[in-house]
Amino acid sequence: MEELLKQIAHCVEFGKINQASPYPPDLKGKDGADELTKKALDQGATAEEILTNALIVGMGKVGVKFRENKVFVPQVLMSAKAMSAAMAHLKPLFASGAAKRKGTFIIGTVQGDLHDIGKNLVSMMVEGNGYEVIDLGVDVNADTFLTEAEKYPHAVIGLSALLTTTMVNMENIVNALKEKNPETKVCIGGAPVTQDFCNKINADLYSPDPQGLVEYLDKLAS
Amino acid sequence: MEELLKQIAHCVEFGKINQASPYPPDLKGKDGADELTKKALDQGATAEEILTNALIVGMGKVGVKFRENKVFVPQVLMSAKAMSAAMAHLKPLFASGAAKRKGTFIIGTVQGDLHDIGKNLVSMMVEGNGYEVIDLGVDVNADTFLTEAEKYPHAVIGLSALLTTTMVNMENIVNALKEKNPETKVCIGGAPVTQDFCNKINADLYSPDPQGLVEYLDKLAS
Amino acid sequence: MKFKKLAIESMEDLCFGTAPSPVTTRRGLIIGGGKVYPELNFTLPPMHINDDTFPDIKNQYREIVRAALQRGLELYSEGIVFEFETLIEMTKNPSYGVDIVKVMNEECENYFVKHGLKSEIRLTPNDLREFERPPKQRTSGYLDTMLELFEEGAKAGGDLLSIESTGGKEIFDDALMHCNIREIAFALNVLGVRDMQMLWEKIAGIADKQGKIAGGDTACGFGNTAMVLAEKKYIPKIFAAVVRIMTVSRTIVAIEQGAKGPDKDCGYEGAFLKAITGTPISMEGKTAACAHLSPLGNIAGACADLWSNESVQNIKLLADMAPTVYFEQLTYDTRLFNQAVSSGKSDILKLQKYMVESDMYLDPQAFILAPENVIKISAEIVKGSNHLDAAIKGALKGISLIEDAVSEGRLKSSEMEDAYIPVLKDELSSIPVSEDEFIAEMDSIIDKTKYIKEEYGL
Amino acid sequence: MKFKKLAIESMEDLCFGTAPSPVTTRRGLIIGGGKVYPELNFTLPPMHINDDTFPDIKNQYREIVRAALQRGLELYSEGIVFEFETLIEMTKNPSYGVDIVKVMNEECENYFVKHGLKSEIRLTPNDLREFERPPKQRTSGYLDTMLELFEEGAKAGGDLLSIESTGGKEIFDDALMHCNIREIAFALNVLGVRDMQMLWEKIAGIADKQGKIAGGDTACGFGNTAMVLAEKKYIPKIFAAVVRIMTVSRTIVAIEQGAKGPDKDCGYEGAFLKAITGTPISMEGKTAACAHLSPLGNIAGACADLWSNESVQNIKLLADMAPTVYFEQLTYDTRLFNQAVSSGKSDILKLQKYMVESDMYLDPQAFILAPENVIKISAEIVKGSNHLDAAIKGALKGISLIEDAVSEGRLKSSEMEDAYIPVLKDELSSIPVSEDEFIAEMDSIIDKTKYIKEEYGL
Ligand code: B12
Ligand code: B12
Repeated sequence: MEELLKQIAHCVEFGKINQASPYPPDLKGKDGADELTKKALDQGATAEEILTNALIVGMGKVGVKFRENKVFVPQVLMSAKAMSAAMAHLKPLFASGAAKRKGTFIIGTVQGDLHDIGKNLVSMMVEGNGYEVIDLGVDVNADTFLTEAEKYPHAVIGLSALLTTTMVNMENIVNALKEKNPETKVCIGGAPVTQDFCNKINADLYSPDPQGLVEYLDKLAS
Repeated sequence: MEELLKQIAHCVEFGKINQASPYPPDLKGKDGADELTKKALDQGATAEEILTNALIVGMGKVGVKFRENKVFVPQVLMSAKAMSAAMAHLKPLFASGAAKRKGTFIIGTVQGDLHDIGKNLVSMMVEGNGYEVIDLGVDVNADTFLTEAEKYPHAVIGLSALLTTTMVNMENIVNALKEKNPETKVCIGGAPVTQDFCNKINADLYSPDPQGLVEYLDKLAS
Repeated sequence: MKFKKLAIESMEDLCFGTAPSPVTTRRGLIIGGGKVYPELNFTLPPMHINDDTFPDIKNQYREIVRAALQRGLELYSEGIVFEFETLIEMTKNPSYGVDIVKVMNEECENYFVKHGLKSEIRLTPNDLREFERPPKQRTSGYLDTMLELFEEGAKAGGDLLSIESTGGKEIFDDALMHCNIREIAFALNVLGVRDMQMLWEKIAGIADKQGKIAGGDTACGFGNTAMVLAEKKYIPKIFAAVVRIMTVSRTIVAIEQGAKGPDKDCGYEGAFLKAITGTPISMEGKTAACAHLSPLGNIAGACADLWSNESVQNIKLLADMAPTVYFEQLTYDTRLFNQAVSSGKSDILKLQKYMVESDMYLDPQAFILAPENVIKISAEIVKGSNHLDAAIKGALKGISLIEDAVSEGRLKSSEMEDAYIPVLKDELSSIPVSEDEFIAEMDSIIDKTKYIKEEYGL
Repeated sequence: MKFKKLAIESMEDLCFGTAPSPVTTRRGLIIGGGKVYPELNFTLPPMHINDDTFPDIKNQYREIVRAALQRGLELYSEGIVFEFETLIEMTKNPSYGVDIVKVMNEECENYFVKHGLKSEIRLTPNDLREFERPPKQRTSGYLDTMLELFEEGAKAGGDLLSIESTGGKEIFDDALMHCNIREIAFALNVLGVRDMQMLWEKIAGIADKQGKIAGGDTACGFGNTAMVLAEKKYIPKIFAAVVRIMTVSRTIVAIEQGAKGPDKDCGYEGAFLKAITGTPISMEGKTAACAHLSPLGNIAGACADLWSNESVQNIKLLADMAPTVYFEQLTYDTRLFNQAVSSGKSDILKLQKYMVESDMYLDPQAFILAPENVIKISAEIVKGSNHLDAAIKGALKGISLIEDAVSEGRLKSSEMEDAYIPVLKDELSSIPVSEDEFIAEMDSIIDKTKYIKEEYGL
């Protein structure tokens, strides 16, 4: 089993989605994350085991390479796809409650703002680290965040903004969320955002990059 | 009398301090602000009259020329000196209560800050507009402002700061002054200061230049 | 492609300050007529935009413009362009945008009448259509709102009309993150081109009707997004360089539809447009570092007619408000340009050489902007049978120039980067030259929920 | 005056990048050895400095330096100087200052070891003595505190030691507002000189003991105060130009006492110091507009060896933190300088010519900085029998050059400005050449409560 999990991790790390994927060349024609995950489940691995000991491991490795500028985003996206292929098999188990994710993360770009490249990267990284991610898209107002936060009372919320005129909307959203549930943790990011601003609007975390966010989520989860 | 006051105003406008002053050449050897003011008093003019209808008029004219970049600061300083020479005769009358100034203005550069060129210009302009100015110098802490404010309960306070690390001291000072006497008006200025910052620390006025301050003081006084 | 040959055929004629078809503005600035002028751009500090804050906002725009004009006077400025790029609320409520143009124009007029200082306003409404996903490029009500702002803003004093149109972005963004050059070609050179054909006909029409100048477009959201991601090392620089080249046959559509220039800053395809069409252009380099870092600081100026800072917030620096500070920096940059201009052609080429050679071998994105390469690549672009073909021809030429320079050790690169050269070549070469064929192919691949074919007349 | 003749005698040899006596730093930067390097300066955003905030402050300094080094790496930087000019609290509590030097040095060392990127720290404690009025230049306890920071900061990694000393400022400020050139001569060329003789002997001693480099001083508080006031139209520009010249024989004392350069930025007397002494210098121009506007944007670079931004707060701009943005701008400026350097002497002179001629005829403060004028004025300065005489000779030469240029219509001026020419000439000519005589004269004039003679050894 250990060997199998290692193989899955390898597939995720190198973006080998399934048998049909041409990359990486040395795995051509072989099973990918898709097939191997099914096999692991069949052989009795639990969803948590696969998630923690294979998928997150693989994503972690590619994440490190990305941080060290040894791969570009497209490679990370391939890894994310391979992970998704695997997750497709695990999701029913998580949904039924038979297995548990590390936590839930709700993210969106705030009202008036359409920039989503950064937000999408954050989603991907958080998902790759074993969290369920609910991406509300762009131009998201306080109400939508509130509704989603009610659905997932333990979820951490992430707000992204790239405009100086929309970052100020973060304040309302944080207030609304905290008023409803003072325990809700709200993380903020995007190019114009600063630690100062985070303090000012009483958000719980500012991070200039996804890594800082993941560390924070892991701390909360543990 | 009107003629005499006009002459005094002229002396102030052109910086003719006294008989001995060489400038302006066309008044060489003639009486200056000093002598003429004495004469006016002797002829029965009141201190208020001289202040309002001669000194402030003269300073006003040079002030306008300065604002329009038609004279440099040294000329304004000469005018201020001429005014001071005249004031020397009026001061005893104001001090005894026999006559009244437009108001009192207390100014200082805040704690930790030694920049005083801007502050000095402000003092001079305010004084030239008929106010008593108490200049506390540089590196002035909240206690000193408090003590002086107690001595002159109706005085308006001015704070100057040129450093981003000392402008933050304005907040304490404003708080201390307002706590003691919520009616105290506090004006702030200096290169790094902004309207935003003024709003944030609850000061009453920000002005980028002495003119704005004088307008404000005049409004308060009227 | 309307343009079949180059307006500037030799690199010696592709210079800053002079364009074959200069543009004369209402107050008499001649852009591309010999001198380089600063184009100052600015935006609000973090704040809300609503009726309560609007008086303050108007005042901020007035003060920014006034302070720059005042400083311009002190520095003996010979001309200034102010770009007013609207923020969303100012387009959604065109009356906001129009009011701001008015106060800006009042200041410009005041300094013109009193002091003879010439300045002009470039009005750039933002493209609201991307607020709907999938966007309705032709049927959206937003389109009318944008056009209203163009029309009323022009009347209010916006003399140069521009936009950063976003047709195809709904496909482009994802494609960029995946480095999928095929989908990028579809987004830029099929969808983007078609969208611009529709949009710029209207903008040029408004300009004509109002007696104003249709400036130009820029693929900022495409080319500069690629550059910003490459600077973050998210995608290869070589890839970003290729995307830049592919923006040319998209942005050129504005000119095909009647735009006269100056082409807008915020992208770097301007250099190619100038070579191909002869219109003057606005460029931004080191003095736009306030808005984004780049590998193009000096070389970007090689053939600029306006020199811009892209955008800076209205916040206080130690010396003064940031827009005034950046205006001063731009002014000194343009003084240097114009000093060389007044010394004659060989001096223009000298200064240009320093600017070009100091950057060109350090990054492929800079390399393709060297006048000699701009000319070579442009010459391929104009051979294209259609906009798509033009983009591919240009891109392949760019790649081959980069490849040669890398292999000869002239151009800095890395293994990670170089790996993309053969991949890009293969991918690009396999794109059908026939637009119809390509459209059919992509139709079967691209997720239909992401875009609406009909909105591009497909 | 120790220097009796010029180290650089012809204007062709007064160029950027090269100084007759280059300075080699610990990590191998050769300043004045052919290339121009950026000198990045920065300060804190509005905030308190105390034990509570200090961890954050230290972190800000670390991040500023790290981000610049990282960007330097990406831009293939060949060398960087960081100036750490302390804020008051960091000098009053030298341990703050020393801790900051340490974190900065850690980052420099890290990038040097890992990537070979050479950088160095210029440590500039602020002159605390002005906190007491009248200041006790020699007997103040503050002096020991400053020297402690020099010594411990040098040990911690501050390799270039500098200061903006303020001897004589207690007289100067008022004199400047009154345009009293007589008192200014006393403040700068008697008091300032004497103070620097005392102070720089100590600083050079510390540098020697610690194996560090005594950099140099600058009369920022004098010359730049005059320039800032002239920009505000508070005093005549011609007056500010004359003050600038008079700072030369003051600031040169650092070198007489053993400083080796690079002379500090924040003043523009460096150009003259380079001509006279041959030491490399740091200058600042358009890319220091963040710190102050100026009429010297391009010309300031004519003979720079380091190119500085004077100071910018650590606040966020759209692209990145302001110090990173300004680092990028400086880097592109220096790339341009160095591109000309690598093309040879005639190209250096070409680029210099554009820089010089684009500014020199628009403002007398720029005019005196043109290399030909720097040489002419410096040649007069070295004829001075003492520092006072040198200042007057230089100033008179400067005025006569300005007068000629104005009367020939080459240099922009105004009646209001020109009126000061004869006044200044008369006043300066009437100052006694004998220092003793002048001291005696001023002794009877200057308000004794304002300064303490003994603190200047008088
Ligand atoms: C790409 C881009 C666009 C694209 C957006 C495409 C898209 N789908 O996102 C397009 C062209 C559509 C666009 C449009 C506009 N843009 Co734009 N755009 C940019 C650009 C060039 C790059 C942004 C980017 O993607 N960066 C790369 C990503 C990966 O970085 P990032 O977003 O910062 O995200 C990282 C971190 O911040 C963090 N992060 C992000 N979110 C979160 C959230 C959390 C919780 C955490 C922890 C971390 C985190 O992690 C990410 C990964 O490292 C910037 C320039 C710049 N210097 O940034 C301008 C910029 C942001 N845009 C600007 C402007 C003005 C606009 C427009 C208003 C232009 C106009 N007038 O039309 C419109 C507005 C549209 C709208 N309503 O939002 C200005 C903003 C100025 C201002 N006042 O604030 C900028 C700065 C350009 C400039 N220099 O002037 N833009
Ligand atoms: C002159 C000067 C000095 C002189 C001061 C002489 C003096 N007696 O004032 C000297 C050399 C001593 C000096 C020292 C220092 N300085 Co200093 N200095 C300047 C400089 C060049 C000009 C300031 C000035 O006089 N301006 C002219 C006057 C007329 O303008 P103003 O002060 O703004 O005043 C006008 C308005 O603001 C307004 N106003 C002013 N006060 C008030 C008050 C009220 C109530 C109102 C309504 C209006 C108002 O009206 C005035 C007239 O129009 C500036 C550069 C700049 N760009 O401003 C740096 C500057 C302010 N100094 C700076 C620094 C860092 C310092 C030092 C810390 C340097 C050092 N490390 O040693 C020390 C600190 C000393 C101290 N503790 O204060 C930095 C500040 C950076 C920061 N972090 O904030 C600056 C910005 C220089 C720079 N670009 O880096 N400095």
